[in-house]
Amino acid sequence: MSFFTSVTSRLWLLAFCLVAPLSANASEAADSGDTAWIMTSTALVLFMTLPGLALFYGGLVRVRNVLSVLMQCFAIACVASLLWVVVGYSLAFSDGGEFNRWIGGSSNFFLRNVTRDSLSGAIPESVFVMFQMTFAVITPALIIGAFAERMRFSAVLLFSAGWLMLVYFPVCHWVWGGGWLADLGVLDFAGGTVVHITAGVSALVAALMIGRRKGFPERPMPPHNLTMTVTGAGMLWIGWFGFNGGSALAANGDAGMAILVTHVSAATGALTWIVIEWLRHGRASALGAVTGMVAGLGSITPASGYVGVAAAMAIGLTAGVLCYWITMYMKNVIHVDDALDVFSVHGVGGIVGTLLAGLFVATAYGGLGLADGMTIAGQLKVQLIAVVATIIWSGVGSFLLLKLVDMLVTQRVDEESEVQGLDLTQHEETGYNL
Amino acid sequence: MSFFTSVTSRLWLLAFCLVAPLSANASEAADSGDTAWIMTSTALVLFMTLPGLALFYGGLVRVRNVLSVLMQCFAIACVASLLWVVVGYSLAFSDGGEFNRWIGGSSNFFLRNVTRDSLSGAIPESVFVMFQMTFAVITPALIIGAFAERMRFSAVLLFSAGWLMLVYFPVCHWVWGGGWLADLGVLDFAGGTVVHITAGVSALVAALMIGRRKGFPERPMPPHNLTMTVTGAGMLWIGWFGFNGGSALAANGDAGMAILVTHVSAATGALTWIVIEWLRHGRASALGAVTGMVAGLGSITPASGYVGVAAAMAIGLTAGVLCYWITMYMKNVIHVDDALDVFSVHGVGGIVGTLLAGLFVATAYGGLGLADGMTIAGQLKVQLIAVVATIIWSGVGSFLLLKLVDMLVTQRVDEESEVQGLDLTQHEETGYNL
Amino acid sequence: MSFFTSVTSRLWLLAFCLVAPLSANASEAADSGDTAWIMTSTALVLFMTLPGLALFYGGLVRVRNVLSVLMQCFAIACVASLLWVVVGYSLAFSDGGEFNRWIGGSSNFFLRNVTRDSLSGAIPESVFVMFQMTFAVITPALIIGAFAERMRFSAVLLFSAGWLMLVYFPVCHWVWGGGWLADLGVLDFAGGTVVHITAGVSALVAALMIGRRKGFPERPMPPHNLTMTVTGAGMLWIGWFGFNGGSALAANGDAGMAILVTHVSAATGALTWIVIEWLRHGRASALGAVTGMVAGLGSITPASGYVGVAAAMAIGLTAGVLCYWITMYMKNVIHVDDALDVFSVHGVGGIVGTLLAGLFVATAYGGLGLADGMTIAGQLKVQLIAVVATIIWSGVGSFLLLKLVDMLVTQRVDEESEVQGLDLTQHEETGYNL
Amino acid sequence: MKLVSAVIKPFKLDEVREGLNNIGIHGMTVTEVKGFGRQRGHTEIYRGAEYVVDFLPKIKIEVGVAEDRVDDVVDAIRNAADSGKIGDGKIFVSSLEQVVRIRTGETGTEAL
Amino acid sequence: MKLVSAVIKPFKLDEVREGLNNIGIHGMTVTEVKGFGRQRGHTEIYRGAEYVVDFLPKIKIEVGVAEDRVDDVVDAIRNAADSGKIGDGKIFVSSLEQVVRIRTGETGTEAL
Amino acid sequence: MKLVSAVIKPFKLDEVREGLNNIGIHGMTVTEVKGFGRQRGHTEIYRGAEYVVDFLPKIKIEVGVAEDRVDDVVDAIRNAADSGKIGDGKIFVSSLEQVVRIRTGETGTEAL
Ligand SMILES: Nc1ncnc2c1ncn2[C@@H]1O[C@H](COP(=O)(O)OP(=O)(O)O)[C@@H](O)[C@H]1O
Ligand SMILES: Nc1ncnc2c1ncn2[C@@H]1O[C@H](COP(=O)(O)OP(=O)(O)O)[C@@H](O)[C@H]1O
Ligand SMILES: Nc1ncnc2c1ncn2[C@@H]1O[C@H](COP(=O)(O)OP(=O)(O)O)[C@@H](O)[C@H]1O
Repeated sequence: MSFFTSVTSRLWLLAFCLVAPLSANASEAADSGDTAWIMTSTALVLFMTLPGLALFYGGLVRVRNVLSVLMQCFAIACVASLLWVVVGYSLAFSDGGEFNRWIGGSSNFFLRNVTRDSLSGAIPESVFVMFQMTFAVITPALIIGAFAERMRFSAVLLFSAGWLMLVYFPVCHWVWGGGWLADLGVLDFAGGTVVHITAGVSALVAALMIGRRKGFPERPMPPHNLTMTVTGAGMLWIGWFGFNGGSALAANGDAGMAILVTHVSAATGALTWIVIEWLRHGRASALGAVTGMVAGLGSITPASGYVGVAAAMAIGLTAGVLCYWITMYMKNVIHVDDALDVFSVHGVGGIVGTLLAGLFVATAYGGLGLADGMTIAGQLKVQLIAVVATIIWSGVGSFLLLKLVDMLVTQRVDEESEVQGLDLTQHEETGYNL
Repeated sequence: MSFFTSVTSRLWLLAFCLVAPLSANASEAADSGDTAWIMTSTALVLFMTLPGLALFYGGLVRVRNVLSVLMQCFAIACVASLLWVVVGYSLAFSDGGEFNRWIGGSSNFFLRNVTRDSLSGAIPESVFVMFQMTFAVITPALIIGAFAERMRFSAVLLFSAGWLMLVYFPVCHWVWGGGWLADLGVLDFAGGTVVHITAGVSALVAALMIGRRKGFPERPMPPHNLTMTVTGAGMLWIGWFGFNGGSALAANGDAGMAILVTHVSAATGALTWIVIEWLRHGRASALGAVTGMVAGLGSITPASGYVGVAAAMAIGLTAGVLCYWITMYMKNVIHVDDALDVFSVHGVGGIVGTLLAGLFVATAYGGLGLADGMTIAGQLKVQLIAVVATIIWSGVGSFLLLKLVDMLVTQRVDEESEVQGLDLTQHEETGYNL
Repeated sequence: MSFFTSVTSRLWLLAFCLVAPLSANASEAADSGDTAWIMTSTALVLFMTLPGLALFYGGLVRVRNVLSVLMQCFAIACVASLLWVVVGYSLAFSDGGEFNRWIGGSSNFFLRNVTRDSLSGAIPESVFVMFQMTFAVITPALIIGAFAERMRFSAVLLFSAGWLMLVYFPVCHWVWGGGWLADLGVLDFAGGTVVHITAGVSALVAALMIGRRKGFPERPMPPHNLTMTVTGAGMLWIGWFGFNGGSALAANGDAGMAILVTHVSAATGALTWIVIEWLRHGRASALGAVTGMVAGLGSITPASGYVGVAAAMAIGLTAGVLCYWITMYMKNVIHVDDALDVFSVHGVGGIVGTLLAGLFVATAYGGLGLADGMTIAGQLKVQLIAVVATIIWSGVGSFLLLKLVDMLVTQRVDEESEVQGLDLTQHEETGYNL
Repeated sequence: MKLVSAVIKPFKLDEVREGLNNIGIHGMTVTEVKGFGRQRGHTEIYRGAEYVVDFLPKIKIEVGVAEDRVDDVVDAIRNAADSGKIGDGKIFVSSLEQVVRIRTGETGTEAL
Repeated sequence: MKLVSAVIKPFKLDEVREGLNNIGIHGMTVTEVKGFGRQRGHTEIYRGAEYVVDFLPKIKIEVGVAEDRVDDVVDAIRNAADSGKIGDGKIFVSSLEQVVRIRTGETGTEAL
Repeated sequence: MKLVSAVIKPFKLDEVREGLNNIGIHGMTVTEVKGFGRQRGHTEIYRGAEYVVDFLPKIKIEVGVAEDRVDDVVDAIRNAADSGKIGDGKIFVSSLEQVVRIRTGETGTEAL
């Protein structure tokens, strides 16, 4: 299948899904296999957040903050879910009329048009809503790594809700909902821009605005439970099969290839990090391995539906090297306290992957093929525009939002609470009583 | 699809599944998509018990009893599985002849009629057997929360096996196997009566009969590992997609809607509990959030196939408020030591959800619609009958059974064993050697 | 369906999958339901290793080695995945020309022929590649239990990579890739020989060659975190649904029956171990229960597609008894320090199951039926040949490989590192900072 | 001043603390320790093999007290910690030369 | 020789260690303990019920020192551990009759 | 009576306990501690950055003994705990004024 037909069918599918609620009638039935796979993918992607990401992040903080991390992931999941149902799905995926380039409309607020029979392509629309919801859940949850161990719970919730409205729903619409980046023909299969760049850049802004943790960088702040982090990492890896494989919105060869390249990039990213540590320190750490894995996964995300196996290796390798290097630079040179390295891993990974997708999609590199009449240079330009636009929008949006949140509730806990830990001071609980 | 046709098709499906083993022939093939989804759902629901519920409960007890909880969940899973294969499936889902209103027959003991080719609706009967088995596994496992930290292992096993025979198989037959409650037209999509009320009420009876833990309520007994509990909570949430979504027995819009409302109710239940704690204590705890989530999930269970998104919010909200209030009342006012609040969360959630299903099924409330000729009041009456019957049967059954078990093996450990912990005294093991 | 048609269709399927990349054309489409199920199974089987097996094993070692176990599982997953893509899939599943009895060819190195459209039976070939990859991941990961707590990380990686080349890819080709054991008509549905015997026997050889841990058997080395082990056990159980159920390569009654008998054997194995401990020690331990479960699961693996429910009980029971007895014998009588009992559980389980598959496949025992013209005795002989050949090949191969690895990098850490623990000395990390 | 150090069974901690509170002692420091002694350890099962764990979890309580309160304190601990069973533990008394309250710099019995 | 034992707030450990290093004390042994005293415990929420946890995490530092360094050590600890808030902890000084360095067999102040 | 307190390397615990058993000492209390001293800590890697962890896990053993057994006990510990490497630890001896067995009320060397 040429790239053109694929993109066309994707656009048709999108178009279809936008009008489906109105036009669908009971005589057309969902494909049970596709539906089974997207429901499974939905479970897998939610599993990435609960408990995957929660454990991945939770293990990395000090013991007195572990529950705060779990709780933030959990509460964000709840808030994002309701927000998605009430307004988000409509803003992201419905027709925005004259503003459609920028944002969807209000016609599907409260999922007004989603019935048992409405379809979205070959799957029930309810399933499409749920699948996309899990992306809206994990994206703000990724950001909390930046301000871990020092942000007030109320501020986290306010910021996350506002961020979804201001950053996520619009960017999601631009890329997947028929907005201006979709019009330009941007390639973002499963969320290089929508998920990883938005989260990574916002994390960097948040880290800078909220300031360093007390004691950083003089005192090491070793992870309190790396077994928890590695457990979460395993869940993220498996869950990513749903993230990227589910983004095919069907159980077919596209989904299969997406999973295959996803897996290859993850393995390559992890081995890259292992090798770098081995060369530099004479030892390879488990945390390094799983960090490289996430870098590999984040980077392949936008490209996963378009590229071949060799490209996946190249992407995983590039991601491993760059994310390692930028993590070093951030933490040890310029001392930015993006506590759990959200920007260096997700932000950088998302940028790398989105750009490389524009290259490796070419059949010359084993990809699916460029759109009719598109050149590699042309596609790369589109990708670059998407990257830059997403960076600016996320950065500025997060900056303004954090200013507002700080005015409303004071975003940072006081010093004594930071010392005592967020678990006790924000949630009146203790992680372990062993 | 009107409610009537839905119920009819459900009944047909049931009827079909009862006779299928006899009539199915190889020329009719299972739908691969539906089959894929129900096998996935089976894995998801088993995952809810192992390790989901085991971790959820295990984290809540004191460190010296953590393995006893894991072991009880695990051993119950084994016993229930074999019992299901040997007699349970037959008693619940085969034709009971003249006693069919009360209990199924023995024709399918040892799954005698389940072949590679026999179908149950659009899925292989073996898959239907497995899917339903996972419900028979989790239901007795839910109950152990009531008598955690003080019941002898042998007594737990005896009770669980007896309970399946005496309470679960009959009630399952009444509601889903073509028994008298099915005849009345009760709505219980995925187990409000069959799972949550039976478990919750039996838990309450067990808590009262076995008595309070030594030290309760004077001394606080804080959870030993809330990270474990939150991990389990995430698994329960994801697993519930299989629980409720799988109960559609197909990969279609019904399953999709079931998952959507399930998710919304969970999120609403969690946020409700968070808000209540915030208002009352000025802090929201992670344990509170996940408890609210379980309340939301338990309540939507019977309604999940029938109601719309707004109803799901209403159900989650009601569940959050009521379960919170009743947990308070049980623990702090009347000092019933239902150790892990099985009744207050599952029992109450099941009752609330079963009743509200009768209301919100109405198209007026965005539901699937009442059965032909049925009024809301009529449906509510049927739901009430089901609730009351289930409460009485479970309560009395559990009472008698516990009397018997106590005579046979003494159900409670002696005081010194309770102090030393069940891990050492019942299993000769220690949870952690850090 | 008679056994003959089943085997034939399996062989056709195999044959088809071997030529598919060449002959498939876009007009034939994958079955979406089968594809959904095998992608799900892929996720489930990877989940068995990451984090399932990692946690199962990780909990059993002492606290100072926990990360080394997690890291080994993780790094092996990465190495095996890339090796599979680069050469493994081709060596196992492509046509080896004149050497085809022994090994596949190089035509599919780098998955050269795997396109978005190539099919493998009813599923996309990319999905078949991924599903089979997860088996190549878990098998070497199983082995690490033998030399846990004392092998250098570099040696583990070298050994695992070499082992895949020397043992796994050939044996996989013999049995599933159209090699000489397939020609003989061996029955190995999901990996009794390919996975469990190869891993178990190699583990035994490795344990003997690397020698006992310092302090064994004089000092007990109790598991540092049994909650972790039980968590991993739950994941293994659920994941095994994909392992055995996915091996049907379709979402149908075969898959359903495979899951059903898998589950029954697991439950029986666990209960068997529980009963034995109860009789011998007056107590049943959680570790015993999950060990019996793994024994039951390992044993049913080769038989899972062929046998009935009663046979599954027999297999689970036999496995439970034998594995218990041989674990005792190894650890307490001849003091072989196969640290996590890989041989006693997987090796013995795999042997038992492969042999019993030859018996219980007979319709007389409720099985699928023997191949046309095959007698029970004949089939048992084939099974025995497969068992013996696999034992010899794995044993000799592992022996030679370990000699080589030891020459290259010294496989065992020095005594002081062993005392300090592998986490610090191999990975410069600590599991917990609580 | 004296330092009274007691090794007791873990589940007696609450009672001992209450006992000390009752005689007006409100400060103490508690450590989780393992004890070896006459009390036999327990057995554990590990994949069917049984082994003996002979260190037992205990709690050590340290109380700095003025000379004239030592007997009261020892009695209070004994009364609360005694279960009549082997392994109930021991009380050790040693001399304290100086005590300083960090916050105020107070010394001696003032600081307790 | 004397044994200086100090119970301090956990987050003060690094500062105390630096303070001791600054006056030339490089050896010490640290234990995690729980303290009861005037400092009030915190509340925790458990499914909506609130309860008070009245043991607080503290760190105990033990330093064996020569007689003539005791005052320096006590001062160094005080200065570093003092946050001016209740619960800053206490320093206990007692007598040490002998110290042996296991590796060399050195005794007395040599062994410190 | 004396209290012999030894800080040793964790993996020497079993040998020390056996050493003490051999000279007839069967009671002791053990605490997990962290030691700072001349022994250098280890490095750990954290996302590529290396940092030094300078507190090391150690075990503290406390044995109350009659005056005349002190030297035996010190020797037994030394012999068992000595690995000849830096960080093997130290033994501290101090005076015990009283010992009480909680269960029986026995005091003095009777109570040990
Ligand atoms: N000589 C000793 N020095 C230090 N602690 C001791 C000594 N003997 C016993 N203990 C501590 O006292 C605890 C109880 O001692 P044990 O001999 O078991 O019983 P009892 O206190 O009834 O005599 C032991 O577990 C140990 O912690
Ligand atoms: N009498 C005592 N004996 C031993 N330790 C004590 C005593 N009193 C207090 N402590 C320890 O000192 C810590 C601080 O004491 P506290 O009374 O809370 O505040 P402050 O040190 O400001 O007087 C306590 O948590 C406890 O560990
Ligand atoms: N002055 C001291 N006071 C208390 N404990 C000490 C002191 N010096 C050392 N220690 C303890 O003894 C341990 C070993 O000391 P170190 O100087 O590392 O080696 P060595 O014992 O060989 O001299 C330390 O880790 C610490 O726990």
